[in-house]
Amino acid sequence: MDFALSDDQIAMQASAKRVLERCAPLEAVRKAAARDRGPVNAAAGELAALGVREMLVATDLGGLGLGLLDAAIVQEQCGAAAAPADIIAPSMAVEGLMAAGSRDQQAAWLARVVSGEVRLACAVAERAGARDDAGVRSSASGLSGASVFVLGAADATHVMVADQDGRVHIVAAEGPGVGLRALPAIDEVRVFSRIDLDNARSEALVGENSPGRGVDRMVTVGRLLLAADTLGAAQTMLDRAVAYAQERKQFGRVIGSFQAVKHMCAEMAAELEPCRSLVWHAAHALDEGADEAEVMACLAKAHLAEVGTFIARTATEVHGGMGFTDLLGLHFWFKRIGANRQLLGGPERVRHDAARLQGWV
Amino acid sequence: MDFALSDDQIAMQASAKRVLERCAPLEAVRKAAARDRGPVNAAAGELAALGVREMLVATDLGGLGLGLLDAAIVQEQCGAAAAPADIIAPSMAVEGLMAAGSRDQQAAWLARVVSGEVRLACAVAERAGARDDAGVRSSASGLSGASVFVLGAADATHVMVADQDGRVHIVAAEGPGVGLRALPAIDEVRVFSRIDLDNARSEALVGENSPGRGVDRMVTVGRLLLAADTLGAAQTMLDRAVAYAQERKQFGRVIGSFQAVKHMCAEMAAELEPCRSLVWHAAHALDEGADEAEVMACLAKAHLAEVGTFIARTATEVHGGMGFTDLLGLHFWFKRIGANRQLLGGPERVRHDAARLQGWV
Amino acid sequence: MDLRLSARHAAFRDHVLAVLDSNRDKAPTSEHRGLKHPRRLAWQRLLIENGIAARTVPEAYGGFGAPPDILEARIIAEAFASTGLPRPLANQGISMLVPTLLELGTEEQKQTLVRPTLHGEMVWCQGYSEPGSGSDLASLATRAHIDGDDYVINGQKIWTSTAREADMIFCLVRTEADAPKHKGISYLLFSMATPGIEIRPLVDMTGAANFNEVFFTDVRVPRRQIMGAPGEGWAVANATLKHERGMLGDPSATKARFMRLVALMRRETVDGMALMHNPLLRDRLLALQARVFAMQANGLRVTTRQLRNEPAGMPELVVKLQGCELNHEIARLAIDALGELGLLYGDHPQLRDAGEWQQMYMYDLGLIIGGGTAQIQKNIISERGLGLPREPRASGG
Amino acid sequence: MDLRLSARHAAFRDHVLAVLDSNRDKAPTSEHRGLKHPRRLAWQRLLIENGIAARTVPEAYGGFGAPPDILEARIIAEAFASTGLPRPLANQGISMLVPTLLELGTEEQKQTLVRPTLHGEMVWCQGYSEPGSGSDLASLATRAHIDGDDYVINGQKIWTSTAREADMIFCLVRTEADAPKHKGISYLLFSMATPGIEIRPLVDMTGAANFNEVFFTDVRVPRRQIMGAPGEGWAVANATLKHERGMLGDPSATKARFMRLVALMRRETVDGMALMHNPLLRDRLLALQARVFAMQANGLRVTTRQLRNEPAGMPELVVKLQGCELNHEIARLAIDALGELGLLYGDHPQLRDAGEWQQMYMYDLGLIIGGGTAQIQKNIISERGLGLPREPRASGG
Repeated sequence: MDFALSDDQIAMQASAKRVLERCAPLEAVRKAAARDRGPVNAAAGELAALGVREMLVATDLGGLGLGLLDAAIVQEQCGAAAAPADIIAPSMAVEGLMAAGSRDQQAAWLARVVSGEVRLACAVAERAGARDDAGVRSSASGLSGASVFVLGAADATHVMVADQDGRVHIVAAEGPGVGLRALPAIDEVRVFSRIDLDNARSEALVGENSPGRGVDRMVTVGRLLLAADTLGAAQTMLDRAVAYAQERKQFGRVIGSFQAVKHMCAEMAAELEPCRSLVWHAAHALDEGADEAEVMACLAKAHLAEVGTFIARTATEVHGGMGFTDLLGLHFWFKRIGANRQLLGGPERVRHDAARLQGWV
Repeated sequence: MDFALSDDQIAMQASAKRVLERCAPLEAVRKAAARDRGPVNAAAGELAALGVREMLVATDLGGLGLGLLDAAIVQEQCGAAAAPADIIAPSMAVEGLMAAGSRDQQAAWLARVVSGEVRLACAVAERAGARDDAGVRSSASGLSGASVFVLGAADATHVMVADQDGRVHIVAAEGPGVGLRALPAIDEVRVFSRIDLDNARSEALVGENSPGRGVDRMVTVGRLLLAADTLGAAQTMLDRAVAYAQERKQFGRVIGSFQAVKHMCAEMAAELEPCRSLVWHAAHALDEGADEAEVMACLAKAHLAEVGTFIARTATEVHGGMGFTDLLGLHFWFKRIGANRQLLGGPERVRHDAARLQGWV
Repeated sequence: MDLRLSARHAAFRDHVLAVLDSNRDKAPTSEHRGLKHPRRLAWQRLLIENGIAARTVPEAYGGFGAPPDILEARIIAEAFASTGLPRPLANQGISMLVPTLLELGTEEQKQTLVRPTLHGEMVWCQGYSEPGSGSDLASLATRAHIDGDDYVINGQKIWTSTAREADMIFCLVRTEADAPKHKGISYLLFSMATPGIEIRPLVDMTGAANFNEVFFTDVRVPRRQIMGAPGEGWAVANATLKHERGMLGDPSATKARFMRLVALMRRETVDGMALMHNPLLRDRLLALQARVFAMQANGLRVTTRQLRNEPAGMPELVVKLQGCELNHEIARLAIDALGELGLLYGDHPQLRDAGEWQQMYMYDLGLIIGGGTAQIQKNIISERGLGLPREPRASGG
Repeated sequence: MDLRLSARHAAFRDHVLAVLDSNRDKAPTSEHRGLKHPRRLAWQRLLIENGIAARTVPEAYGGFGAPPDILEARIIAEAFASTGLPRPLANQGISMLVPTLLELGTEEQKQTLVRPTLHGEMVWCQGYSEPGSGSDLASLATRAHIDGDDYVINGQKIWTSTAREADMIFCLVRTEADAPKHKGISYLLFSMATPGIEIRPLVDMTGAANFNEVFFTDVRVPRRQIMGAPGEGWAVANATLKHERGMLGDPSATKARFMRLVALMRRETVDGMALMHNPLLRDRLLALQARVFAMQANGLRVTTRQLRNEPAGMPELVVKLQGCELNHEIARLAIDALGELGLLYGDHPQLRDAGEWQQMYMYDLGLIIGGGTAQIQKNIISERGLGLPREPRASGG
């Protein structure tokens, strides 16, 4: 029995942290928010050098054969840095291909993913609730419709799109009948997009699993990694609040000596610490195919959304007015946590899915 | 524009407070909890002397023609004292008769209510959700079924029972086919009962309003007065917490000088103070027949349940271990607030009713 | 208890509504940008002339000259809420400085400053907070020494809204370095065009610069441009802050915001179902509605006590804490109801309500936390409202 | 990460389960009342003999004598959770005093006290808290002066559970009146039959007397019945309190409680609909399930760190605060789910789950607030876990 990261995982965690500190310090985050692609490309390159592209791909397909716990560790560091980079969409895509693709499709696409020739975005948001009649229909003439809040589309060559029946298709990002546009978003560091399809040609994944299995796996993996991202972001906000409280003086004392401030910090730590174990456990359970794995991933997403919201506000509050300004950049983490809360389903929706998985609906 | 109690209402409030301090001090509350009927009868007698029996009855029927705001003021004092007495069921009964009775029925029953000859209990809990197939059916041979958590049955001569269609009937408490038994309850100071009916003879209220109007009025009035009761009980708990914090020393200081304790007290006060205005406003709106009156009564009930729960816990917490013991008797208020929360519908149920009234369901 | 208006007040309400209705076409809109757009100034003038703005300021100083009447003020506020027309100017100069000037200013100050301020021709900003003094305002460090007939000011202010648009500033400076913290502060009034003033916009989390930093380097201000006596500025500042409290936590604004949320939840759908039919979101909505009702009723209670010249006590003490939090909670539910669409910010066809929910969610947080406000409010409630002891060692705030 | 057991530990688990299964008929039930019912003592003896209780206490002192192994301890706890059989005795004597005795007691004390305590023949109560010293334990006022070979004790203790059933007490007394608060305290062990001890049951909000007050009037205790040196009792007490922390917040007990709540909500109906189909209650249930999973995983992390002899750090510091609160929240949802039926208390056909939810809802509150525990826990987390400064002027706890 050993509930801890392996030495390899600790090394991976440290590498990711070091790399992101180097290529995504606060100034780089600011630049990315101002739509400078420089830091974005730098961070993507550095992460690729760590092996994130091949991480989840099975060894017999040219990958590293690592698991979602490894991915979660890296993603947590992205959140901690509020980095203009993440591995959410690529991880969803690989897992989606493994769940829904035929053997041939897996071999063909994953080889190109590993080489970097193909970069996959994911258009599955409607699986967690469709707004404004969004949704994609598949017909003999191709895919039509729209999907909003596509993840990972900024530099994607292809998009994995779920249709209304849950079948997953791959379309070329710049193919005919495909319109992919970035959305103006409150979290300016990452890119969210909308895809409009008009009889777009696509390749449907035709593996043996029932349709729906692929998109559900993608959503589950996405939720897990969003939870990991929030975990990292919330930890940074807590750490910064504690550091600020130890330094800022009011009424002749550091504010961290006031009981009200101390207890705010203690409440944040008490809420956040078990979340780390929860995310790890959910990731490990998915890797092992454990019974409660999907339930745990949903609950990790929902719980981190709640704890993250609490910490985003409380850590800002500890910073007083400074937390509200752009000067300290604290708002990048605040907004990231807020965005993670809503992506792939708000907490109520995700809890509902967890209830459904247990037959409680 | 004058949002304040009238001089008469202030006098009534003071009288109720004085009377209850005299006849329902903590020792009397303890005795009542031990099923001593002495303090119960004393409190009932004192309240009757204040005119609570005739308070809500129209002047042309021999009453005082006062309103629910007056009733709420008195009920708030009952809650403040955790008194073994209340005017919830009698007030529901009078309002139910006015809403659902024919003129003749109103005249006949209310005269006997005013004289004290008739004391009415209310069996309407199933209107806010029935457990264990409780419910009463009306047929040619009489009323049959059961109703749980009957209010005001301890010394009642008759019970107003709502059947499953919402029609209100009056049965004699000791008539044939009527079984009325007190329930063992966590709030031992007041009496809650179960009524079992087996072809019991009854008089149906046959006023002009549609069936359902009477029971709905009864539930609304009951909810308002439960909110008023919680208001009073929560205010007492807050007052006692503040007094304790000013007196109890730890680490060489009164605990009320610790910021954590000060802020707990401030949060209680900040939550509770607007509740007083809410209860007054809801009562006044019901008296005036204002558009939003029923909605407001529901929301007062639900909101006081939430604020009351928060204060019951927080005030106990300020008292430390002492709050947990029987020594200070604080638990009588704690349990009263807890009971009020559930009676005639928990907060979620009551908010759902408020949504329905606004066409939002 | 009687929530109806007297005949006199009902007549006043009708008057206000009639004036507003008949001048609807003169109201400025979002097209008329700039604090001093002629149309805005004309609207303010029209409101003053009809006794709907600056109502209780004496005519001699540019106001309407009516006796104070809390209920009239309330009727005016509700008339704007119900018609949706633009409210009278209510900047810091009008709401905070003018009442203080009328109370403590010299006759010359009143003669020269009040009228243009009321009419929107003279815009003020407030120089109170400093980077080192948030909750602990009295620890301010901007200094002014006397040189001939002038004060010479050096230091820095922060959280100065409208600094870039302002003509004038009312400003706290330390004039007596050796005096105890609350003594030795003076209250100066001077032009923002004075040499030596530098303004740096302070971008906040909303992406806009709602505030500024203001730097003073050897800024010379004539000694007579002081309000109150030298060294007595703390008392003057407290007089203005008393007027600030009234500006936050208006329950009719909260009610209006709540109704916009109701509209949003009836309109917006997920998977074709209106959000109002999502039981979880609806339950949260109703829980907030209870709070909205409670704060409205609490407001009626505060007004009644003011009408009766009674101390407002606890009902007033809780308004800011509870009102700001409630506003924020309403925005928070809207953000959750919008879901992913709540992440949009900026020009997009799917952006709802012009992004106001996102804006309010962040801006209100600034109001709650600015200078530790929620913490300070809890201290005030526990000390003034409940009589608990002051924090040992704490001073000021 | 590997959540499987090693072959050795899997074998141990099988052994434990086999012992329990084959002795199922010997387990005491609720019919066997009284702490010293022969059946209870026999069960405890059986568990010790098979290495399932007192496992790491040396054989010389009445234990099983195995080397310490965190995982074995965990396997044992889970075996009892899964079989539902009565756990080994875990009173304050066994869980807190025995480890302290083994660490700090004299050989004579170990020889005479450990074995009967482990076997349930000698029951202890704890004399720490006093009416005047709740969170501030070190301010205790019960005094003992030396008279010949004896200490003579006068004073009062409170929150003493099992005082009425106890044979012995471990008790903090002030033996040096003039020493600083944390000095001058001594740790005495003596019989509850000593003349001059009076016990008053302390009824609490649950209606039962789960605790007692204990009064000492000229209670004479031989001077050798001390643990540690005179005046060094504070350090001894801290050693025992360290062992107490492990007793609260067991995640497998929380999980079991949660599963009972799930069963309740699937079974119970309102208007014929199962509570599990009420979206509002179900959402609250799922939110709690996330916390249950989180605390379980956190527990695995704590155990792993213990196995590796690493400092447990923050994961351990948060267990008591979060665990107690979570238990209480589970009971609170159950109470809301029960609705009016949750008001029943005592013998009635409609009472659910023998009233355990009502009981737990109140009792857990006592655990959370007893002696300001939640506040103290937050102080500990902020100071030891986050390195924030101690409260100025505060001392002790």
